[in-house]
Amino acid sequence: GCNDKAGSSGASRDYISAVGSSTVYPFATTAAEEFVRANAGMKTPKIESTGTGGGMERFCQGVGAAYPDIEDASRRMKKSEFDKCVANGVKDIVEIQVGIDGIAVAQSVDGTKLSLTPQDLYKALAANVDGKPNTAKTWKDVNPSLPAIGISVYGPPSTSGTYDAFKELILLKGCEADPKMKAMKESDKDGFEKSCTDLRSAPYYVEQGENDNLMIGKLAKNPNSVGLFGYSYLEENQDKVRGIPLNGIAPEYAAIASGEYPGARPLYIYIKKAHVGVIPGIKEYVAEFLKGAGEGGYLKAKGLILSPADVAAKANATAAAMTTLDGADLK
Amino acid sequence: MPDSISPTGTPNPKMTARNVSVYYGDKKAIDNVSIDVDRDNVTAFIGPSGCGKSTFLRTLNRMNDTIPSARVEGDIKLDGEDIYSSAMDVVQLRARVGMVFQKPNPFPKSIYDNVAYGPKIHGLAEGKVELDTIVERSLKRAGLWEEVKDRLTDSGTALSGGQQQRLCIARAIAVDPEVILMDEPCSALDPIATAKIEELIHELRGRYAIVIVTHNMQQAARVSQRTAFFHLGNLVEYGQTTDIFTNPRETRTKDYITGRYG
Amino acid sequence: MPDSISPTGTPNPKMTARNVSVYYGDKKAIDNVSIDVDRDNVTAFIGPSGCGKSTFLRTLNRMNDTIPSARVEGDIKLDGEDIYSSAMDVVQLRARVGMVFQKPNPFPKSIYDNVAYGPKIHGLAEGKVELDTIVERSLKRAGLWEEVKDRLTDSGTALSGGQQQRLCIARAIAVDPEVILMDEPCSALDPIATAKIEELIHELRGRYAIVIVTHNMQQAARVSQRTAFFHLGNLVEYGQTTDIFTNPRETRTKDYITGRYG
Amino acid sequence: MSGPALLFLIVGLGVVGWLAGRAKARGFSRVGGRRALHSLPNYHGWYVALWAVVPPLIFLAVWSALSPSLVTDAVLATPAAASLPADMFSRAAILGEARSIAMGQLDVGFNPQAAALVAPYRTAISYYSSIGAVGAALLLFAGWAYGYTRLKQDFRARTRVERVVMGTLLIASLIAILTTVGIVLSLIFESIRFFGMVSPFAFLTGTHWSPASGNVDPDQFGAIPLFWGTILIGAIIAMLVAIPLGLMSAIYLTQYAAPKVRQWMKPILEILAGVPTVVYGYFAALTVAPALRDFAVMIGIPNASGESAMAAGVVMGVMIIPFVSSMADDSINAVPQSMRDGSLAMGSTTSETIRQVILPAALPGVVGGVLLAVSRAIGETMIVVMAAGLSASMTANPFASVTTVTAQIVKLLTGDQEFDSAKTLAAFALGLVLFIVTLLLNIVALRVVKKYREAYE
Amino acid sequence: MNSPDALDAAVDRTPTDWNAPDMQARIRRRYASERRFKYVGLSAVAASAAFLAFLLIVMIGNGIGGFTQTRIALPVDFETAPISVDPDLLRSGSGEAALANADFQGLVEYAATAAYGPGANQYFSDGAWVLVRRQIAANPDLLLGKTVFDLPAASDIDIANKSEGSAEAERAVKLLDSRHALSKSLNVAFLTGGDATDPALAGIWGALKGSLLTMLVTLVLAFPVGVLASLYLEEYAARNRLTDIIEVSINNLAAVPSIIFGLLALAVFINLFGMPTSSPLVGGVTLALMTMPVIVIAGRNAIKSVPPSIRDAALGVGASRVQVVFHHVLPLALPGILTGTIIGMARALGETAPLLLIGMRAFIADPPGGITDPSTVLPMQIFLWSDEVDKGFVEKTSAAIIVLLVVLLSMNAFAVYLRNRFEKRW
Ligand SMILES: Nc1ncnc2c1ncn2[C@@H]1O[C@H](COP(=O)(O)OP(=O)(O)OP(=O)(O)O)[C@@H](O)[C@H]1O
Ligand SMILES: Nc1ncnc2c1ncn2[C@@H]1O[C@H](COP(=O)(O)OP(=O)(O)OP(=O)(O)O)[C@@H](O)[C@H]1O
Ligand SMILES: [Mg+2]
Ligand SMILES: [Mg+2]
Ligand SMILES: O=P([O-])([O-])[O-]
Repeated sequence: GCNDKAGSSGASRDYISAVGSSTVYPFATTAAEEFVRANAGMKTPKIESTGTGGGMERFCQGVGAAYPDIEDASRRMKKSEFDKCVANGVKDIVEIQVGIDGIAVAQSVDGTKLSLTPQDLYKALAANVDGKPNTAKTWKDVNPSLPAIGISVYGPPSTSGTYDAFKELILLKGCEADPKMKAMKESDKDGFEKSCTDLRSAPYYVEQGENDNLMIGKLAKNPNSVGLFGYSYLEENQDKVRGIPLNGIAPEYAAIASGEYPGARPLYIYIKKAHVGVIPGIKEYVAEFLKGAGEGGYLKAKGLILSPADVAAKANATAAAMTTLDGADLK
Repeated sequence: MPDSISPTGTPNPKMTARNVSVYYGDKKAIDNVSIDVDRDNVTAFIGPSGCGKSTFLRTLNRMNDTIPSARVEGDIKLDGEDIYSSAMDVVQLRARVGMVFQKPNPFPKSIYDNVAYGPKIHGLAEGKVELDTIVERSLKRAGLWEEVKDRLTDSGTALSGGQQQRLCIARAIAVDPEVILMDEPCSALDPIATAKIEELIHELRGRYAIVIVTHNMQQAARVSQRTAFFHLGNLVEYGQTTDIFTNPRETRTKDYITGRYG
Repeated sequence: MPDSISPTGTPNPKMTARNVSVYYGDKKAIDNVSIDVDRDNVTAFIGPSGCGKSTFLRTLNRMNDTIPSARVEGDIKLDGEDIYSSAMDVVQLRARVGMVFQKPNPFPKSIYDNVAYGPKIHGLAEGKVELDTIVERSLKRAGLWEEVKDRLTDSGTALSGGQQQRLCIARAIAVDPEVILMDEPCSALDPIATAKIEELIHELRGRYAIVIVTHNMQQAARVSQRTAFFHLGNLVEYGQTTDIFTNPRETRTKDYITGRYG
Repeated sequence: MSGPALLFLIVGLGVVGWLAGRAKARGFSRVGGRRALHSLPNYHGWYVALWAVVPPLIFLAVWSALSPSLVTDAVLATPAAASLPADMFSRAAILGEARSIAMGQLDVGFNPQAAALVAPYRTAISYYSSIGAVGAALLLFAGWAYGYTRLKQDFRARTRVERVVMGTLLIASLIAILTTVGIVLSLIFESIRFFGMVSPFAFLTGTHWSPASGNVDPDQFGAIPLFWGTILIGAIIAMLVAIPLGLMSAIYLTQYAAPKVRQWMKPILEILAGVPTVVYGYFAALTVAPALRDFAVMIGIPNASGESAMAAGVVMGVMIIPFVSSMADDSINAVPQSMRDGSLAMGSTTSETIRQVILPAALPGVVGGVLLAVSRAIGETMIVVMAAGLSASMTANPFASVTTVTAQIVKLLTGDQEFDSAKTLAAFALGLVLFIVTLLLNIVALRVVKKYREAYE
Repeated sequence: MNSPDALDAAVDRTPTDWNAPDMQARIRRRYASERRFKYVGLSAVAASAAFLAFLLIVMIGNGIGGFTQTRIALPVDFETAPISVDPDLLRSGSGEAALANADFQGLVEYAATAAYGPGANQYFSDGAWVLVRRQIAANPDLLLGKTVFDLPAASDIDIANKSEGSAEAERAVKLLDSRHALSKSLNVAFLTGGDATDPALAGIWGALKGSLLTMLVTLVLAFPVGVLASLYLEEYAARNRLTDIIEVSINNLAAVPSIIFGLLALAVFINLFGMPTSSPLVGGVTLALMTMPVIVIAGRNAIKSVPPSIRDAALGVGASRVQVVFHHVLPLALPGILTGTIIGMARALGETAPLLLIGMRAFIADPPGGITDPSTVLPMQIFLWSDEVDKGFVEKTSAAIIVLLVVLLSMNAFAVYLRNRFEKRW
């Protein structure tokens, strides 16, 4: 039977396995190290940076030693993902928000200063605007108040959570500003999403690999390009790139923490409750996560932003009680 | 026609071949050859290049088995035992019917190990002492002992060509064979080394039945007592060496030994 | 001793070699040879294998330059010009002193291109028409025209061995050389093809100075007017072919041509 | 009895069998004289040893696959197991842990419940392992006895033993076929599932590639941009670098260089082929790409990207240089010296000889080599993953970013490993295309090269 | 044959005048082109060699610093420090818990501030406090007085100390330098540690060990199978369909892109057989499948080069075919087989792509204890580090590349040595 599959092959794992967001990855790995330092005898968790979506799929594949215990996510779990989890027997999932990430829109410090709105970005990058192929070549074509610099945006690949966040937080917002599209949203939601998020290809929108460092280097060398990446990379490379204000608000720590900056998103971890108490160390690891994400923790050092106090308190409570997620809350 | 040649002339043959044909794939290389190999004499196979001497020689210890396309028909007996019967073990057959090749081919091992190899795999020696005895005796019989006794651990390939060939003969002798087949053993050697080998063949005669293939008619005349002349896969004539060279019955033989062709 | 041989006997030599020695690394392959190559006659080089015939032949058009270890000492002149002097251009020298090799070596190109190759690289033809003329004339002189005129675009390697060798001769002729060197040009050919080449040499005589290396003494006797006998890197004897074959001065020559060794 | 001890015992008894067989055979030879024995005593020994050792080992292999589930069933049947949680995963984990403690692999359990199950586990394990041990022992002695009794004076032990050796060799060779079959089946199997969702036609001819998780939209799976990127990088840019440099290096080293130079330069150039691709990828991304981008900007090329086809292609080309040059080297060397002599004797210069005689003659070999190089280049992964980018665009601008089949396979499969999503399966379909293309290239290339070799043999 | 004389009347021309000016000009042109061609060839060789040199120089330039580590002296006065651990407790054996509860992080922060001013905590590597704890565990007497700990610097300080860093870091270095607190030493942690998020603490031993274990699995599987298969194909196989299929399979496997092996491993070993992901076991099996054809091909060439006369000789004294092979052919072919094996192993050691697909692209900090533990390998570690945000990893990546190249080049050099040493011409 299925019980001896894990039992007989001795497949009970003695280390934690976490998958998911590349944004949370640096924090998760540091937490893993601290967890080992604080808990003698524990093995270091194995952490794979698979992207939120990819991680979700693996996380939801089932309960058992062969499946990950923890999913790091740079967005909230989707209803569809939750349903898939449930269908595969992963019924009890604990959701904890660990912090906030900002999607930085940035350019080289040497470039002509830009200030954009989500609408500008949408108009510059959408494959079709107003049902016609996008012909804008320079930012000025998009918005006469902007300089006549060629549009060239480096962004994350369509599979990453950063891209998802960019889509949700910026593109769709910008798209909605168009009344026609807004109308479409009401009538044909799928069509709306598709036409809003169908992006132009290179040279306008250039999909980048996972290596955001390269993107920074590229921006530094090409002052006229615009880059989209995690806030941490912006902070790490202040000497080379600067944030571009969105709606007049620059991607700075305070603005992101307060939710004022449009490109901010919460970060979560999801825990398979069935694994707690079976795989050694999950509780302690989660505790370490929250410790690191707390006041004075190293979350900040990783370029991420602390959750507001109320959210943090809720997270601590959830972790302590291992309260499970109600699928109805999800979209 | 081959039937018209008496294969015998030897009262007590060591080996007998009857109606032997050999094919390489579809090509017939030996056609219906019958011949007896005498116990106490040296038999020479002569004939122009490609006439099948080597092919026939190799049927006598089943070395042709290693060529996938080769196929042998007819009867070959060693002391009355059919060597192609399933009861005959080819490994033992080759121990009993040794072979020396055209190009000296010592193993890239020490001189001692070259000679000891055969006795070892056949389990002919009970221990080191006995093995030493066999090695020494074989090298002595091959006339090489005096030259190598102080350097038995040297590589066999470090010897001169003639010494190598004698080493190969010693190696063949070491397994105590009954027949020794030699395929142009001197053709890669200089005249002095050749003379040594011929002398050696002379000494070995009587102890082993010897068959030698040669291109060199003078050599055949010098070392053998019986000669078989092959042509285009046929055995043309077989008899006393003196008869063949002085008084051949067939014109083809005559033409060959007088140098008309070949 | 080599000095005792008169290199001359030809009033108006095309090429003259004086005290030529050739080394391969430290090994001396040609020792102090002096010889004249006659303008209107065929000169044959004979001698046992390894005596240096090819080596010496290749010094005459500096093909030895391509062997890194080879080194030539002494004087060789072509129409009085020192071919090893720095003023002599090796590329032009080889156009003037053509060469035909033992194994036919047509280029893997069409018959036409094989012959046109030399004229093209040397710029001997002004245009297609002139090139056609040269190709046709060369093939005619080499006695190959009739056989190949309908298939000039076929590959040169598709011809028979004898035809290939004649193609190589045509190729050499096409650059309008003054001397043609042939290194055992018939040794890879059957008797019929050989006869054709010999006939061809006969016809080319007088138009080109020809030097031919051969193993076959009958051939030397048939095609050449002068013969040089080499032995162990030395020029043993040089003179009229008839004299060498009927009345050799040196015993070594005599032994060789009567087949005592070689 | 523990596994290692059992193995030790089996091997030990095998050795005893070997000694016994040999001794028995020696006895024959004393009776019948030396030649009486068909095979050396050693072979008799091996015969017995094989009979003694092989059957129990096979039995144990099978038994060790079967017995754990028997053990678990036995444990579950004990009263101690009644208190196990119903949830399968915890059950399994607790059982597994109890098992590990029982087998001495673990000192203390993480799950307290495991402790109660240790004793039942011990009992069950020892019960079933005794069955295994007894079974193995029976087989061992039976085989031993069978082998031993068969030894006779004229018994052909060597033939038997050698048959086993030959069987082993054959099995080893069959692994190559198994691997190939494994590759082909796994690719085809998953690809069929993919083509159930996306039509092969849309996949092979579509020009839009942006697979996303979730619902399947066949329009997202047009692989043409990937094929184009692969060709641009592997078959065009890399070859533009590798063919001239490789060919000219081979020509220089074989035709001009002094032997000493050749002797040193050849291995040095071969180092280029030995550098791991991840190093090339890093070098391309870190050093070459930015430099090329600067250059492109300097000469005014639009859309120059830091992850350019050019960077990946150039570095890949460099990696392939030794490959092309050694293939060219082989082909040039296979052109007979007489051909070269013939040309030189006509009064042509070395370069004329090379260009007009040697290269045309060597061409089939060189072409074959280039085809092999192309197949290497289009299958190369790390360089493109790190330096070529992921934008599936059909640009002909070498300074823009393109993506390749291999880069997309990696992209699609790292992370999302759930096996029924079209995204994952698409990777296998891409793999299948890649496999078929490289296979065809190789077959054609090898055939060309072989034909060419035969021409000069 | 036509009479040449008749021919001449029609078409003969004047003999070529080789000294005519246009001929001489032509010759000069031809020689010029000859020189050009030669220089093109030379430049091709030079360009290839230059690229290699450039690559090596860049890697060494970037990476050599990775083998050293900037350390900062941190004086701690335990009399005043905000930490209370009883040294007697430590000696008593129940120290573990005492240490675990003590706030060493706070201690380091306090001491750093005390010594170098506020914010000086940032100068030290994130894991520095762990080292303090370890030292105290080893020698509880340290708690009794003043001690100076020599702790690894944070990576930006490290960079600033070795070359050019950020303005802030340069200021810090100046300050520390003026206090003679900086030192540089061999980075032992790099050579003995596993992966870490802090470049100052990250090491390659975990990856190297993973590589060694993976190679072990590869060797154990690929070598015997490869050798046996090559023996079978070269010495025994009759020419038939089966042999043909085996041959074709092997030749094709040697040319299949490595990523395909990753797909196979994912589909078969992981999904079908449920072997543990990220483990040297799966990695080794996958690479073994790739290496085996290389060994078979090298093995067959080596076996082929053993002259047939040796086989004849052995057969002639009555050796069986198995004896011929195992007594004569195999020993003579072994150096060639080994050479091929080393080259194949070197290739496997540098391989990354197939391992990406079997979960080796992960943060794995503990060096693997066995072949089923999660593990990464050297090239994968390079790939992972090349992707890291922290600039300190640039140096580490190149340093890891140096380590990998050193291992690979020595393997290749050994193979070349073997080949030259045992190359036999019979
Ligand atoms: N392995 C083989 N496969 C096919 N044909 C073969 C093989 N060995 C020999 N032959 C052919 O069989 C015929 C007899 O060859 P064999 O070697 O027996 O001649 P031979 O008399 O020994 O010649 P030589 O004096 O040159 O050694 C020849 O036509 C030869 O081409
Ligand atoms: N490239 C070379 N390097 C070293 N030694 C050589 C070379 N070519 C020839 N020799 C040696 O120079 C000597 C003369 O050789 P050469 O080829 O001129 O003889 P040959 O008279 O043409 O012989 P054959 O009739 O066999 O063609 C021989 O001893 C030969 O071994
Ligand atoms: Mg023969
Ligand atoms: Mg010659
Ligand atoms: O890796 P992501 O955070 O972009 O999902």
